[in-house]
Amino acid sequence: MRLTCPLCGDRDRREFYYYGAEDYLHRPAEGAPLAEWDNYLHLRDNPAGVLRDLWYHEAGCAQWLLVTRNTVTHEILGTELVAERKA
Amino acid sequence: MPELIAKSALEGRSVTLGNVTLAEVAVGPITSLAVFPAGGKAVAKGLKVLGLAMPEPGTFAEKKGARIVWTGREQAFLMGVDAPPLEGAALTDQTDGWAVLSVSGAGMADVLARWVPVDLRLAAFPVGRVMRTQLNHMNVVILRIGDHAVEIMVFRSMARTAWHEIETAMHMVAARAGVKI
Amino acid sequence: MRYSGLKVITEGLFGNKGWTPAWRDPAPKAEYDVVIIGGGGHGLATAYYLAKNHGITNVAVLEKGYLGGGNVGRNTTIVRANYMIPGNTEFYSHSMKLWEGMEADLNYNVMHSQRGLINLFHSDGQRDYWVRRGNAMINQGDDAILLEREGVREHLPYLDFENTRFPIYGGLLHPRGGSARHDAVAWGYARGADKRGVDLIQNCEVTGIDIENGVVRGVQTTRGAIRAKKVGIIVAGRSSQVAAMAGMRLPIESHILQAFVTEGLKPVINHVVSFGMGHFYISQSDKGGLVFGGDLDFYASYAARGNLPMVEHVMEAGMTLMPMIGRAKVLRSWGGIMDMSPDGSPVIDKTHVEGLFLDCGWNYGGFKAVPASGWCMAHLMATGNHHEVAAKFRLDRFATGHLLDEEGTGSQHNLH
Amino acid sequence: MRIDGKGLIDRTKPVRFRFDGKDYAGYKGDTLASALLANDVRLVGRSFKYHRPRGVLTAGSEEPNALVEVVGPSNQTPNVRATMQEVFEGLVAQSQNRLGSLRFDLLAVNDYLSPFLSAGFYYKTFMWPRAFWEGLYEPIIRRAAGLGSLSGKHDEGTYEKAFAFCDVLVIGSGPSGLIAALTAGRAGADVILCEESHALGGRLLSAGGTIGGVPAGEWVAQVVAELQALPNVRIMPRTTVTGAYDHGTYGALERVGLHKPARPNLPRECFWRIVAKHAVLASGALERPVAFENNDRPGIMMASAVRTYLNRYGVVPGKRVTLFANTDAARATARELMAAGVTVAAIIDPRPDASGVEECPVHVGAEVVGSRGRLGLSGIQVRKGSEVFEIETDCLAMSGGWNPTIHLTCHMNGRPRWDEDLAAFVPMEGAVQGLLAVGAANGSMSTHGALATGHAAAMKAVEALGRKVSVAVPEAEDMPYRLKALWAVEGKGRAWLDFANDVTTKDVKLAAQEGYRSVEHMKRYTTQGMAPDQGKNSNVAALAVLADATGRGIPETGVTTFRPPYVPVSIAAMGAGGRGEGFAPQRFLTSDQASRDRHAPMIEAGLWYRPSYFPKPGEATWREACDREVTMVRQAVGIADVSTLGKIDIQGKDAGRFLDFVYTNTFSTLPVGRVRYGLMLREDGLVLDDGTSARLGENHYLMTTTTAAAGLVMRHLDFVHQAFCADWQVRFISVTESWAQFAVAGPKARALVNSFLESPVELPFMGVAPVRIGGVDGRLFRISFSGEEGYEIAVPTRYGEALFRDLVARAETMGGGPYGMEALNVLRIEKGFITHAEIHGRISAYDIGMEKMVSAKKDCIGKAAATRPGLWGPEREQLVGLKTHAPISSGAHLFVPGTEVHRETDQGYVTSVGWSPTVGAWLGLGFLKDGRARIGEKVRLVDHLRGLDVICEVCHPVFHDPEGEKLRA
Repeated sequence: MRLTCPLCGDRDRREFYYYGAEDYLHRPAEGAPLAEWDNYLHLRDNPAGVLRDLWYHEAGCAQWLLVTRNTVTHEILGTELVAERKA
Repeated sequence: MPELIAKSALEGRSVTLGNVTLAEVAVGPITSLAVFPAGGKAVAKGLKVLGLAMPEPGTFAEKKGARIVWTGREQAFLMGVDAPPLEGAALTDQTDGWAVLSVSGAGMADVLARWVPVDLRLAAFPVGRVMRTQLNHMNVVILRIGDHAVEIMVFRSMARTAWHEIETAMHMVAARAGVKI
Repeated sequence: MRYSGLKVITEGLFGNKGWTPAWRDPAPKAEYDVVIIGGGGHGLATAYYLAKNHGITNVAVLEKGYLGGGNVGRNTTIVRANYMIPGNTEFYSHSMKLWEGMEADLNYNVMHSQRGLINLFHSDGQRDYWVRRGNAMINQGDDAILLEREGVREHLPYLDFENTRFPIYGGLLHPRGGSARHDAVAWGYARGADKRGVDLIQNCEVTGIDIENGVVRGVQTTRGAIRAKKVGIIVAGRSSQVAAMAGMRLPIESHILQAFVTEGLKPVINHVVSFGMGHFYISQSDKGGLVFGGDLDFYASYAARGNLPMVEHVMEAGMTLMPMIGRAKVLRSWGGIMDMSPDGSPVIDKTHVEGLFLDCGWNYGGFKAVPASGWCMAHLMATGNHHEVAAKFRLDRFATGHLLDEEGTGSQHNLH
Repeated sequence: MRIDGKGLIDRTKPVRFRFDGKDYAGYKGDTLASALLANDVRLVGRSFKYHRPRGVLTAGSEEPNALVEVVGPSNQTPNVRATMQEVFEGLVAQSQNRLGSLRFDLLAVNDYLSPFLSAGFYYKTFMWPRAFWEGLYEPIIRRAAGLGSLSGKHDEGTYEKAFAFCDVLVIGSGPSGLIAALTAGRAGADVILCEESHALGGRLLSAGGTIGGVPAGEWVAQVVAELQALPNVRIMPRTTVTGAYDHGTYGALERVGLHKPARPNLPRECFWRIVAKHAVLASGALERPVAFENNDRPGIMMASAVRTYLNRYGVVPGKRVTLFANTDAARATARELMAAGVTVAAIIDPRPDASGVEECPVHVGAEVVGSRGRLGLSGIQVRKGSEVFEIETDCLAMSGGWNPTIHLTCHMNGRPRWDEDLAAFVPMEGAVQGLLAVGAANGSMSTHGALATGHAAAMKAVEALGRKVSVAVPEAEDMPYRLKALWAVEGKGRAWLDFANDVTTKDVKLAAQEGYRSVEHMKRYTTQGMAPDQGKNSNVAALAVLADATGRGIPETGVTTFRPPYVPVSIAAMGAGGRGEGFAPQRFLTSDQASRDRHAPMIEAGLWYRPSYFPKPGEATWREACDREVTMVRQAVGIADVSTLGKIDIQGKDAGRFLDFVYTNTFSTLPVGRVRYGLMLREDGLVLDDGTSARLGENHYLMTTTTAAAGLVMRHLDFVHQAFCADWQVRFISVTESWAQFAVAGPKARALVNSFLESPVELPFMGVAPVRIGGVDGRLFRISFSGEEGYEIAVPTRYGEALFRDLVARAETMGGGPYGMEALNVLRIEKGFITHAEIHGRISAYDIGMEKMVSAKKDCIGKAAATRPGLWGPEREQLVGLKTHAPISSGAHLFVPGTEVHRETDQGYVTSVGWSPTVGAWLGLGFLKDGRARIGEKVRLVDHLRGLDVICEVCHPVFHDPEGEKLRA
């Protein structure tokens, strides 16, 4: 499996650490009810299909990537830097 | 008053096997420049005295013994010279954090292909390019300094392992050279 | 038909003509008391115990592929009861007891073999952890023996005690741990359930769950609508998709776990051995293949196949721990889809929909749990009450913080 | 028997080798199989279950029968395909899976018991009495099962792994592969051409014919010469592509040194990870056997294998050969044998409309229905219409048609397509992104078809790469491929499908009869296709038999999944580099040699090596050294290397704000020159790590992490920064490796420190200051992990060793010295300081009594989730100290004295213990339900594993200097 790091280019999966779905980017505001935190930390759509998820280029540039990919075919549809993400 | 003797990680050793040479090299001071948001202009100004600029991702540049190496998003290592006074960036001394190994010779790419999971063909990784990647299970910075030469920066504490891995690969590549297909 | 050695001989003498199908191939009825979605190990065991323990036999198991085609047929077959945290210990202890009576109960030889499991440790800190765990096992009534380095050497002389990167300090021996023939477990439960009247319906995919006013009414399938008073979702890696049909978002992320088997070899490994520095566990099957595995591929996936980095990591771990296996050749690798939960422990619970039940979150420890999971899920579906050994497997425990985190790795799904 | 004038072996280079203790001669270029056949050795193995005599079936890696052990000077390799093992001078091989000799295998009794050993018999018996399974039945089954043997000795062989990258990967070097490589190579693309065999040419080496008007062998030589001359083409012989993985990654196994005597540093095998933009699958096709009664005797072989042995090795496996085949192509084998002067007794062709004209008897519309010969074929029974007759023969060449070698196209879950004309599965196009199957692998069976499709696929790749080339497709044979599907001949006896696992047509039918009708059920119930050949020779036929038995067509019956690897790969090859210390990098402290000089046992701490203790003459146990070192620190001064702690340099106007966000407590208010203890949570509210952070300047902090969590914390900080506050004015970088840092602890610490500073400093407790030591800039922290007055002194790493030696020497003049991990651990337990033994991932701030450190004034990572009700209250186990006078242990559990010991009464557990020479008691830290409310009570500590049962006093966790007077002195 290979991922294209926006900074480093095409790299082997072994250079990356995987965190989980992009849900982790949508941190509830301070004081949000616990149900929102449950949603944030635990509950997942877990699609069999297109998923946006978080990968860390640990052996490379130490950037977190937001990857759009298909969990059934493993097709990679796009990668962007978390720090410079659009949405 | 103690007398503090400086020691490099591998005490400058070197070895040649077949057509590949492995050596620990001294590269002088290393300073990390991490540009703050909106700090780019000030950094550019500060680097101008050295005739250098922040490098594009995956590249390095050299000028009069000073080398500036891209190492990450909005980050570079200034090597070989002390950092000039600089606004707009966090400067952190990294001199002691790294051991630098030079691997050179016609079989260099064959040796590194035993451990490095990236495309080292000259067209994909030409002279003047740098990458952060792995050497077996160690994180490294690799600079392409010649068609058949690289410098590999590895965490100092792991220098012995890095040396061992590369030397082992050199032995295996050399043993193969005697193999007829 | 009752299986026995005598039966094998008499059938053999008459050309094996008399063997009858292990289960029927019924068409789905319009209505059942209970519909189980998922014909894997847990689903089949649930159906079996609904019939056997609770007399509920008007049951259908709906399987979109073939029976036992999920993780029960693609795992490393390890059976153990070596948990540490209350909530888990009693459950796996119960499961072990069911394993120990399984062959007699099912009249099917699942080749459960208590050859002993040794979990190795490689530092003082790891020893302390395993001692805590071993004591928890004994407090639960199960067995554990602490082996120091020389004790490990007596059991496993072929390990690399001299050269390895992380020296072997010792191990925790769980004598009742072992392995079983995975397919046979699914088939044994299937045959037992079928015999008691359960309809096992293969090639029948559930496409919708019918809910009226918060009460489950049945399911839609590729073979038509089926009404049901109660529905159990027991679909492991597919839990999120099926639960979504009932409007639920689960605390589950699906991941790939690979496993490996070598060509057949004469016996060399008699235990189940688990490495403590990096995931690697191995045993030898009765056919002679070394069966081993490691960690997840670590990225969410439904592909049921893996990639090389984890393959290589597992092999490297094998080589540092027991280099005598170097010349064994890997014959086949495969991947299963694991329903990873945020604390590494499962869910056996009711849902917000009346009559709809959920059994999921087995991470990659579902095989050994098959009997107790079936037992407890059947209990819950039949009585409406949580079985005492599965009382803590609640769906809301992540929200409330009543966690069962054996590994202490936190809420990140893939770290368990 | 060797035939003069045939074959590609080098007859000038004879080679001696040994099989089952007997010496034989072969030639360079022989495989073990060809050399044994040349020596008329037909019996080479025993089957898996019935221990039937078996001979060579094929000439390739798909061989199911001729599996042997190759015995080297130091170790042996089981399950080696004799058809792939090249002979070399001194090769020693032996047969396997036998009890007694190969000719008189005692386990052959199983063959007579076969009626009782039908598919799945073991699921139905051996259940009573229960203890007999593990005690009796299973050991017998295990001993009988298995194939070859591992020696049980460490594999000391050399193995390697490597990466390669290319534009076009060509898999296979038959006609389609060669033309594909030539096309892409001439276009200037970077090409890797992998060939499983040692010689390039594929089927062209085994067959005659012409290409472009020249003999096929000559064409191969020309193309290979051109490819070798192209700098952009890398030819990899002896390399099998074993797996297709995501995004153009392929696994490949190269047999580097297996065809010659072992040589130092020469790898036996290399496992390649090849990344290709495009791939051409030119893997050819595998000929399939026909199931008939007793079709497994030595001497019954694949027709193509007989042809290969003749043309490539100059060997005929018999004196009177017969052919049983359902295609025209297979006839070539018979014709070439006759041309070489070998007697062909008959051709049996089941197709009623096949040609009856050959230079030997032809039985059209006939079938082979049986065979005889105990250890080797001596005759066959042929049925034509209602007539059955015998033919004497010692070699039957059979062919049931061909199966395209599509395995790699299925490795990513691609399902193959059934082709009715070929009666075979062909690849689904696009099953593996970037890979095109060509030639026979894609069902183009003629040489012309192979060349044309190989060329076309390469052209596609060339165009996609933006290159141009013109290569003409040479003329070649373009015979249509006609066959009548024939899977199994009707008959009563046992007809083998899976030779390797002893699965017969009866087994498959029995599976169907018993309801195991899904192809996966049939496979798993009968073990069909699960042997070393993974069903390469038998899966399709077994499927056809199952389809027939269940009244379905083959496409509806489905197909089992091909999974990697294509051929078995040794664990040592895929695990190359992992042996011994290679499994993980080793990290060494600058003080490493100095510690070893003092005979300190070095222990692993994560990847680091740290000294356990520093033994003195006369000390018999580690405890004596540890007690001495603890007392030394408490009474004088001790030195410890603490460089392994993670160090992160954090700068910027928002640095304080950032720390406030990642720590529970506040750092933005920390004065410059001061240090503060910080607690870090995971977002789920449980403790991630702890450590101190120092404020070095207005916008400059230095964070320390524990050794264990250094990498974890860095990743966490990167995430928090990049995900939530990328626009803040903060930057950070690890400086763990940049500084060597030493703890100086004890009542004499200050005197020692001031003895080497250029100008002595007076630091308050939790202070930090820049210092100069011997002309070097360093940092001095006044912090303590021992409870004594303590300093940590940091210098650039290059000076670490010198400073450590100097500090130890100074300490020794003051009654002190170095101390190791054991003493460090006792010191911190005495002081109630926690480590990851306590903060083990299930622990909240509340559990360790630090809930007040979670600032109410600000948000921080983990703050919200930490408020979940399950993480609070008297049911939680809380950190306490334990004290007693008998030895205690970590991992023990805690109970109320006088109560029964079981899960329900469990009150907690112990995380750290040590004998405290300071307190004069055994001390422990542990977690106890509602522990803070129970201080002063007694608990019963039980460690079943070590046989301990001790009453302890529950204490506040800080035993030593609870007021902190020594720290602040």
